[in-house]
Amino acid sequence: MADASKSPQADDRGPVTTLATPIHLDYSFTPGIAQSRNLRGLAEGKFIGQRCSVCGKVYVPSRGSCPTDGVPCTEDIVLPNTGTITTFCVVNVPFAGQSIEIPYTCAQVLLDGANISFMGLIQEVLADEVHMGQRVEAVWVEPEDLTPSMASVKYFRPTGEQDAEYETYKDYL
Amino acid sequence: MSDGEVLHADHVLDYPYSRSVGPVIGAFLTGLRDGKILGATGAGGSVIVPPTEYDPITGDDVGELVEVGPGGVVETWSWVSEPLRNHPLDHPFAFALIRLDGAGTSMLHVVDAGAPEALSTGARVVPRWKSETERVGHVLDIEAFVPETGAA
Amino acid sequence: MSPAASRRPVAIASFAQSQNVRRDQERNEVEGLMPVIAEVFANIGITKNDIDFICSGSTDYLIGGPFSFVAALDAVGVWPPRSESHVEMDGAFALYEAWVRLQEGDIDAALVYSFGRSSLGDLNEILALQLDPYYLAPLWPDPVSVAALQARALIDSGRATESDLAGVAARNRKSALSNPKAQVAYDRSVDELLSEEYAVAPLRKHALPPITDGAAAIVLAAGDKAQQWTDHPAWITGIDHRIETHALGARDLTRSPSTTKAAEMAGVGDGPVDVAELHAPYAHQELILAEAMGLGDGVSINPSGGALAANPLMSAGLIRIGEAAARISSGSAHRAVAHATSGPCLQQNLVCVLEGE
Amino acid sequence: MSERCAVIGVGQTKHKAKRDDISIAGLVREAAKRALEDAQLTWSDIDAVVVGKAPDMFEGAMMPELYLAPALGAVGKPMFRVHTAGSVGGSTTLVAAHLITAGIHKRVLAVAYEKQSDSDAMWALSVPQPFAAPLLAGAGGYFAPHIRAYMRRSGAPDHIGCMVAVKDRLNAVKNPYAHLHLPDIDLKTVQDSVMLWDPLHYLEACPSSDGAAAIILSAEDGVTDGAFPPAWVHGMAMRSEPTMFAGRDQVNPQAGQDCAADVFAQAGITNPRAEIDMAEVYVPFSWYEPMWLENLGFAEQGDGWKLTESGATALDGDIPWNASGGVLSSNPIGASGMLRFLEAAMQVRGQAGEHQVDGARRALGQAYGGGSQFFAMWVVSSDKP
Repeated sequence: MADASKSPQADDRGPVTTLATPIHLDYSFTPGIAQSRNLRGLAEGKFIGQRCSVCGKVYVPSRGSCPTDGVPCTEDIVLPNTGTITTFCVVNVPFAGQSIEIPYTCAQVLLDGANISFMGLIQEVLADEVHMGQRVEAVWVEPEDLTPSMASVKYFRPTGEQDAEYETYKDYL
Repeated sequence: MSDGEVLHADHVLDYPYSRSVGPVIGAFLTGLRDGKILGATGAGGSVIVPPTEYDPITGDDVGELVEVGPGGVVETWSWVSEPLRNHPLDHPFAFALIRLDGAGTSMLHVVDAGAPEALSTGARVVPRWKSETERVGHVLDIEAFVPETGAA
Repeated sequence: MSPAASRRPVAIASFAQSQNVRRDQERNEVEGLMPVIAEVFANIGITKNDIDFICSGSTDYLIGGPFSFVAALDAVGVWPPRSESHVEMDGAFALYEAWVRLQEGDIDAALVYSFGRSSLGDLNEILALQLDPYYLAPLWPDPVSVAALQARALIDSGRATESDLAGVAARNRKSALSNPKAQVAYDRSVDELLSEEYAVAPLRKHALPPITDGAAAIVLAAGDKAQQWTDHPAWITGIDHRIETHALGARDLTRSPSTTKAAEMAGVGDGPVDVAELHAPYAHQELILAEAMGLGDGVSINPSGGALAANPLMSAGLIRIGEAAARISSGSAHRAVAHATSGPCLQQNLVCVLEGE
Repeated sequence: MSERCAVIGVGQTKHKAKRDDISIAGLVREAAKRALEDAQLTWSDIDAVVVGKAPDMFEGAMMPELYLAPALGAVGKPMFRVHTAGSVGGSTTLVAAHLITAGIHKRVLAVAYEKQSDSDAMWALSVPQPFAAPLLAGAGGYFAPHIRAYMRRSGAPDHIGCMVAVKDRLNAVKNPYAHLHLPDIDLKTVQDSVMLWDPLHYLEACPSSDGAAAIILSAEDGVTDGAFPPAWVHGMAMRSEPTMFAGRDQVNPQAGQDCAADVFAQAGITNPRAEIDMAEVYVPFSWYEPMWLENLGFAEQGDGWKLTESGATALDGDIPWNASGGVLSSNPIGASGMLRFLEAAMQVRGQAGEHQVDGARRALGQAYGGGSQFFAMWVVSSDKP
């Protein structure tokens, strides 16, 4: 065994303090049966929701089950392009993966006939004019650009309709 | 996008993790960069290689670092005839637990022995270092261990 | 005296598992779990409303995304809110947490489930990430190569031969012929198996587990509730788990002292064992485990075919408990041992003793 | 049937954006060894170890409790790993405590940690998956709309969130382990800081920290004569609800209300504001203080912000919240929940030093996670139950 006097002397690069361990893993991914139906709808420029056979609520998308009843949502429902902003925030922070120039508005949009809201980008309106209860509609990308992804929805924009009453969406906050 | 009802896609999980290593692992990696192998004195004076901040059995803090090896004995090994894409060597090799001279524990590394017939439990091996300029403070600063008779 | 003697009686009241398959192409985690959970309730005619506590086991690295257990909870429908927990471990450990929770007497029933599709990524790379991130993972040791280190050490010790490994594989796969959920089942001779090429020497292909997609669920019930829900409860008379050091080079890989300790704490030796379901993904590990628990020749080991017949990661341990319980419930065994493992070379081990009335 | 359970030792690291001086094992050992020292115990006095952390992708180490077993003196013992999203530090503590109350073990070490600087928290929390909606808003963007919903519902004025941010950061100055030390912060500094996710300013959001926490739990016959008296556990509860479902109230989640009702019932508390001396509550964004004041029953619906505004939750108020500086001042995600439980215990043990609440005898620790869907809570007291 070597003696302690042979302990390492830091060379001119200094002692090692970090270790790079890149990790790259490849997976195959499937969103599953129910969500695939929703995604295929997006590729055709329409919102497909799914109704729970127990509680009757409409999910868009269904992730495979009704989350409160634990059963598959088997009945597909085509939902309209229009909905209501339930709540929103203005994004002013840059972060990895961001594709839009800041600042911009993100809102929870409750499509007419759906029982769950989802997050959408709001455009064609000044950020400080976006408000809760505002009526909006989806603007889709050009037909040749449609894909099975929410990226097919370019953004939502105000319809100019009268605001929805707070009572009609307060249970979706 | 597939033709069937259910969609499939490739998914990649990729990140360039950068780990701070602390004093003990740092000293070991610095040692490798300098071409030497260090162990830590654990409970009862046994030398732990590679060294951790703690004794691998009792969890107690380790004592001073001492140099071990560079040669050692293969305690057990597995023969990889078809290396996978991330494996350290691109031709058939062995993963082996190697007890370095002076160490109380054995260390996992690879042995570049050519063929399984050239390796056996109890065989003596020595490190084949990367060149000094290629060494960065990484377990693969030792490119592989090789049978002692085959060492230059 | 068994340390388990003073425990509240808790039984496995129901068990369900998915078909074990090489690849479940269609369903996501929720869709794979829903029928299993529906079945585990239907077996005994209960609903989610009869459940007081829920615990699941899974790992994010199988799907390659964080929080996979969050979405999976949608398969249960936890509304109104429930007392619920999750372990990043095999479902057998989730069962342990639920068993502990049932000891206090304030609640009577728990749902335990686990899930994961091993087919989505490359297990050879994923499982390398279970190893020391500074010294081991950067070498990307695949799980087969790591297990082969242990196999050679066992063979070198003179306590097993390559033929013994083939014998384990032949018996498990033959038993699997009578397990309708099994993925790999066949009737082949030891000689035939020994003619296979090495996968990673000294392990041949037959000594390796298959890659399996699957899910499993168990309902635990305490005391009267177990009696009320099933005529054939499988009572947990002892359960314990222990871990060893992670440093492979500081262990005797041919022994499993953590299994021995867990078995002792669970009271394995307190009576005759009819059946043992051992979570031994690699053939040689069954030999190490049986020796560590002191299981004699009279014990029927892995009548289900074990992890060599189907190895859905994160569920394979829980399934051992379910399979052992099924033997008790069917009356084919009076006293059974189930085992689950985690980590490289049997680093962590859980032992559960089950008895009939 | 339940055994009594006490906290007999606590330890935490200095929390920092980047603990670049230490390995993962070194980080957890720093906290665990401090807890052992506090309890005047050694590794061999511990019967089992429970580890909690948030997603393994933060550090790129799968099921790292396997690697950490020897670092935490767990060889030959039961070792357990919990993961319940952001509430994990709290649920880890509860899983460990149940090993005591169920009579399984005498002394259990619970450890939680995150070493986020090995990767990037934003990335690890939202690894992009195929077919997923484009990443629109980032972490705060998930919560900011719910904050706006709270403001609409309660009529709270805009400055309440900024008040919480100032209060918690000034408390943190008194806590040597806190990540952020901002002694000069005031309302104006917060209001002038960048509006990240309107209505949320930069200084109203939590930092990203490296850190670890450790708690030693003991049965009555394992209580040691440490420097501080034990903190006795009087109640513990967990509740979960689905992430998204029709009609879900994300401002005042049912799971949080149910969890609080359960834990207070166990502790015999009917009026938490009057009967609890202080609370450590998971507030990663300032507005979650008034929201949780209502959710936990410290204020009537719509009145939480009035408590904050009145100064009741300040260190010298009648119900101090987050005397340690809270998640707004230190956020090693996997450990953040345990820190709430740990700080509550420190207060009733009288060991909180400069941020000690005078005469604290009964305290609440709360953690939540996911999309406000997982809750874990405990009530600890200097009195034996």
